[in-house]
Amino acid sequence: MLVFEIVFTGLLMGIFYALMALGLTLIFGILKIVNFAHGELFMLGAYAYAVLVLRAGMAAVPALLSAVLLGALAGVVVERLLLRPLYTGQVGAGPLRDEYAIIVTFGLSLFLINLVHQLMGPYPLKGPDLTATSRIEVFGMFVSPHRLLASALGALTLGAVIWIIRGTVWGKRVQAVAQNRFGAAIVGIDHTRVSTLVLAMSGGIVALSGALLAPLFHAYPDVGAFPAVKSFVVVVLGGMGSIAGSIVGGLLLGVLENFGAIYLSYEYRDTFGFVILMLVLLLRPHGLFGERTREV
Amino acid sequence: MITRRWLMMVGLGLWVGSAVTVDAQETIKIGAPIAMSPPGSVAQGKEVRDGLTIAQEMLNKGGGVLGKKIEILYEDHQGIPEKGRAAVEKLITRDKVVAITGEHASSVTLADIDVAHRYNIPLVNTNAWSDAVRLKGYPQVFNRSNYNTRVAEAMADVIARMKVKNVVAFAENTDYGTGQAEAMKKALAKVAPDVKFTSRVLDRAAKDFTPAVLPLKADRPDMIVTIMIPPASYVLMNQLYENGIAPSKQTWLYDGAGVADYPEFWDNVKDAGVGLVSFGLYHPKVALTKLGKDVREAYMAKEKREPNRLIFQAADSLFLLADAMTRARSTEADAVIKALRDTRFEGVLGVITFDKEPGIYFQQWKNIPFVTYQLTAKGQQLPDTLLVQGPGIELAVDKLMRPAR
Amino acid sequence: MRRLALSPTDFVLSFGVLIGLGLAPLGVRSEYWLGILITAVYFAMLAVSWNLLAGIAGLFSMAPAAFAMVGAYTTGLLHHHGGFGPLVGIPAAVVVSALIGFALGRVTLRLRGAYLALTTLAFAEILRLVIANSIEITRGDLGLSVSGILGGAKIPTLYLFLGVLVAYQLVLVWLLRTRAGLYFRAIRDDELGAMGRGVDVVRYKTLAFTVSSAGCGLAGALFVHFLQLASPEMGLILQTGLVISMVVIGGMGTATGPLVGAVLVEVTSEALRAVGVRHMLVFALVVILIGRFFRDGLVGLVARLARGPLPAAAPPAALEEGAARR
Amino acid sequence: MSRLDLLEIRELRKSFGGIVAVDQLGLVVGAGELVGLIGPNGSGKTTLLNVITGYYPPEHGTVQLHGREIGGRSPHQIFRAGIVRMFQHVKIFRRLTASENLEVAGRAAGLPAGSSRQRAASLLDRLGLASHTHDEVGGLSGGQQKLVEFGSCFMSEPKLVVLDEPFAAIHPTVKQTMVDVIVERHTAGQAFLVVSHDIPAIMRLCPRTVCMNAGTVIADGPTEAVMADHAVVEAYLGGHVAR
Repeated sequence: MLVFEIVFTGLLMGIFYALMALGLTLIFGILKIVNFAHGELFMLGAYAYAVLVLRAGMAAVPALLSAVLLGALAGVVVERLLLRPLYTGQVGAGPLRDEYAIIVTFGLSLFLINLVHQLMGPYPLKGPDLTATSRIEVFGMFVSPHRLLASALGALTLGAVIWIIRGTVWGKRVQAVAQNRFGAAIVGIDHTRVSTLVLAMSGGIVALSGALLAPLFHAYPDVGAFPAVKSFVVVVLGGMGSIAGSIVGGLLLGVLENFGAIYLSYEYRDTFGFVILMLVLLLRPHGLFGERTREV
Repeated sequence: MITRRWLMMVGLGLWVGSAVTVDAQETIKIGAPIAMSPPGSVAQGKEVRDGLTIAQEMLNKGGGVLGKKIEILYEDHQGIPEKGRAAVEKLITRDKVVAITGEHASSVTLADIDVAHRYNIPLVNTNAWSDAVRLKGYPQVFNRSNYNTRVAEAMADVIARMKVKNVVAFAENTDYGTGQAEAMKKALAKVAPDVKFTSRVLDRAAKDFTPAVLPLKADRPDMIVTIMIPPASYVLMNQLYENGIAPSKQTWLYDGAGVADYPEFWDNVKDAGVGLVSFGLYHPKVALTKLGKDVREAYMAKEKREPNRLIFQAADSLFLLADAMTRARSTEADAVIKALRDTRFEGVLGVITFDKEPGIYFQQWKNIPFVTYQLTAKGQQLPDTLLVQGPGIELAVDKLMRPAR
Repeated sequence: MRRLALSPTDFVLSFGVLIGLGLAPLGVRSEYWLGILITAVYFAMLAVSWNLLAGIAGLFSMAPAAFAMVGAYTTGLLHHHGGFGPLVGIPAAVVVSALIGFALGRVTLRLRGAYLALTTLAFAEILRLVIANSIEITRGDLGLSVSGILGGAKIPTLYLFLGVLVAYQLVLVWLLRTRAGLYFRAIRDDELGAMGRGVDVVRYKTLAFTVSSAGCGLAGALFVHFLQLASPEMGLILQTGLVISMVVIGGMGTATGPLVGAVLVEVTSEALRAVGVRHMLVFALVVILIGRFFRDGLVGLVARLARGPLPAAAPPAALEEGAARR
Repeated sequence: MSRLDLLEIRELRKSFGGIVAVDQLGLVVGAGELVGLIGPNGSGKTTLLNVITGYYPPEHGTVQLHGREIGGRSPHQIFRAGIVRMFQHVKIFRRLTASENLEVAGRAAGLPAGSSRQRAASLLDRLGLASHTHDEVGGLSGGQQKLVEFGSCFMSEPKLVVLDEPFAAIHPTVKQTMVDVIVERHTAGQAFLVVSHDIPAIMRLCPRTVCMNAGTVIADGPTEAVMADHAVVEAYLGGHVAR
């Protein structure tokens, strides 16, 4: 019974880990960089939803959609202003490129946190639940209907994104670029448009996660730190750039954390993820699902 | 090229443009290190600030103190000891404040008073409950604040009278939280040794306490005590409710942090708050002094709502300093400290004096009044809550109502 | 064109900055601003250490603040549980953080770029969370109070800090002028290539990690005796962000940049606070602009302006094209 | 003169997951020899070089230098043992000056700072890069960068220089400079192993050629003979058909 609930609640959270990691892994797939400002797009989503509903009196669903749009827009802007040099060769190759990517995305993360802090103040804004009642009973146990609904929406989005990647022309292009940039370029795939699309998707889904979790984690300037770190863990766990990996990794982490917190140590629960991350990086640097690439 | 040169201008301009500072005229400067941003309790910070402002306006309207207007300088410590230490250092060395007040977070206060002690600046503690603050025995520090032992004993008394057997306490990872959990353990051992009391420390920065509350589903306690400050306490209460643990038919929810009267309480907890039993330091049904009435009036006029205990504590803190300075006819540290020591001042809730015996009562308002009440309906405001104990009101646990399920 | 980074001019300039700091107390009387300067020197030590690792050896670590925290807690715990003073605590802090740095350097050998950044970030967070949650030993978030030094007198403290920084900088300059300096930069630019040219990459990466961590530990231990309070806050990623900003703004990979960056950022943040602007907001923006356009930071920028016509400058060709294309 | 063996490879095998890149490979390079190594794409040439220079450990078989086993040693140890390599895709230190690029190899080979600086200067001069001695190589043209890497091969008096596609996509004059230096060094007794698709260049340069296909040596001998070899032609045609 208890075990079932642990797994269940673990999965509810895991879906979001998967969603956020997916956004990160898509970017890594085509640009081979880690977006250290990922969590801040989550933060923007959370604020967009909370502010639009609480301050502008907008209904929940349009507010969610606007959050997604904002996230997507932010993603596009980031791509235009900061990430484009990565594939127009303006920042050189190898180490120079890595360094550039880390500096600008990490700088962006610091910037967004402090910008929002300056504009909105530090006050945690609790996004309103999607549901009026704050708990319901399913198979003899109480759960927050908002959590259920949010996770359901998360799962749907997860499916939608996978469909886009696997099923549509644009998805095929994304995969092509991810597998072989030059090959893709030769067959006439426009890297710029693919990157823009991916950044938009990534921003959109992470912002949606932020919006859906706003009632649980609230919206405040550095709320993004926690989901960012979790998605780092998941992405590394699942293998950078691997979609299947990020989903399995996400669900896995959600459940593992729950078990760890309850049976190992509640106090140290947040370290489990990091320990896993370090172990995976050290023992299998390319993750559980990632494939290694030839270096020389 | 143009762009780059332009960007350089901006880049360098940023520094030039920012070397501005302002200067004020002759006032009595008092420093208030409070939390204006997370992880500190911003809610508390704001209440304290409002309370200080009310008192400041009242004092200045009456011609100020020693003929000078009172100026309060606020510094944000984010509820972080390190930042608090820096803030007080700054207030004393840069702004040359003559006194410090407004403290509302024990961990930070413990760092703050070290600095006040080092520079010998009087400090009136507004709301830092940890006994450790008193145990340091600094002559500069005076406590208008409530203290953990007081709460612990009061709550232990209630728990004993409610005849619950199995109590689980969730305490935040601060001096306040861990300290009160300890004190409660001691107090219970005295008045109700047969009660099984277990406490668990929670990280106030955490947002999802589900893993901490899930195990309670396996064996349900008779009562859950929360020793946490918002926003963490709100999150915990919600998740206790969502998971059907408390408040419930089997399990009481008893708040030891006195958060039920915060203005944003209901926006954050909704159904989870119905049935909550709360320790408090003020209830509108409790008689106010003349000063108290004035403060209440001023606050109501401004905020259009009942003041809560933090407003009163903060106001008192400033009045105490003003009173001491007036009696000392100076703002010079030693004189003010001496004056504070023999304080006999009618504050908002009664006459305040500071105990001299070393230990947890050192320079503490020992008999600070407290109340116990229950929230019986969603969105219920303080005046309508069910008061079961207070100054002159004998504790009546049988009045408390149990949630339906 | 001649490069400024780590050229003799660069080294001389760096000591010029230190001398400038040494003269500051002549102008600055306010206790408060002296405190700011002391803090600036603390950050300068971290910046210099991180620059050795990331700017020169190309190992983009996210753990400098964490190592400062390790140093702070080493001396803090020795004082709290053993009653030892700074004279025991600070050297111990250097040793402990050096050892941990050595270990981290060893285990992360195979990692580069984003992977290394993520691992060190994870490592830093583990350290912080463990310290913050081991309440019985470390008092967690509450922090440990630590004995003061020099009776809390500001000017002597400032000179003590400066003395340590100067000594540290001398050691680094010496190190960088040996072949180690050459190898570090070779590893930064192309690790596999460096191996192929006979560089014992394992050895020099570990060396960079160890020295840098020891430096951070030293800084943290010194600073905590000034603060008289050790708290997990010292290890926050945001603190690391501040250090990174300082180095990037000053000029990554140069000897002068980190010092200039640290002082400029720390002093300016106070000025900005006075006009009610969040300092990190401005710095983050500057970091992005510099990362995007100038790359070699203010020092490089000034050097370039001094050198006159821009097109002649900008070391890496790719960068120059990039900027010119706009 | 006695033809003592410098590099001797026996029964070498290296595979990635399921794919066998090099198998049952045997190869001997004598001191002072100038050997060409050809073979269609994917025939395992670069993998072989990666094993020789220590980037991959051999799975099976031996790699000996002067009779001392070097298989599985790390690249820097193998460099010090006397094998230096020029990579297919230029590997240089972009933010180091041309001189510093060469000095890295010099210092690693144990030269003191002064003499390695002099040596670098004279090499750069020989390669026509004197004017760029103190420029960061990241700013140099592709050809110049290739020359810098090429030059850094001769900082340490190596026993064997391994060149992977040195002539790919470079200006004829740059190529000529390299060819000249190779010839000079060879006549001075320096051994080379040159991997190239540039068959004419190999024919002009190398007295002896080895041809690989499907991970093993299919022909080894005087260059003309190898070029005429039926199997070799087959391999190349086959190779082309395959893609």
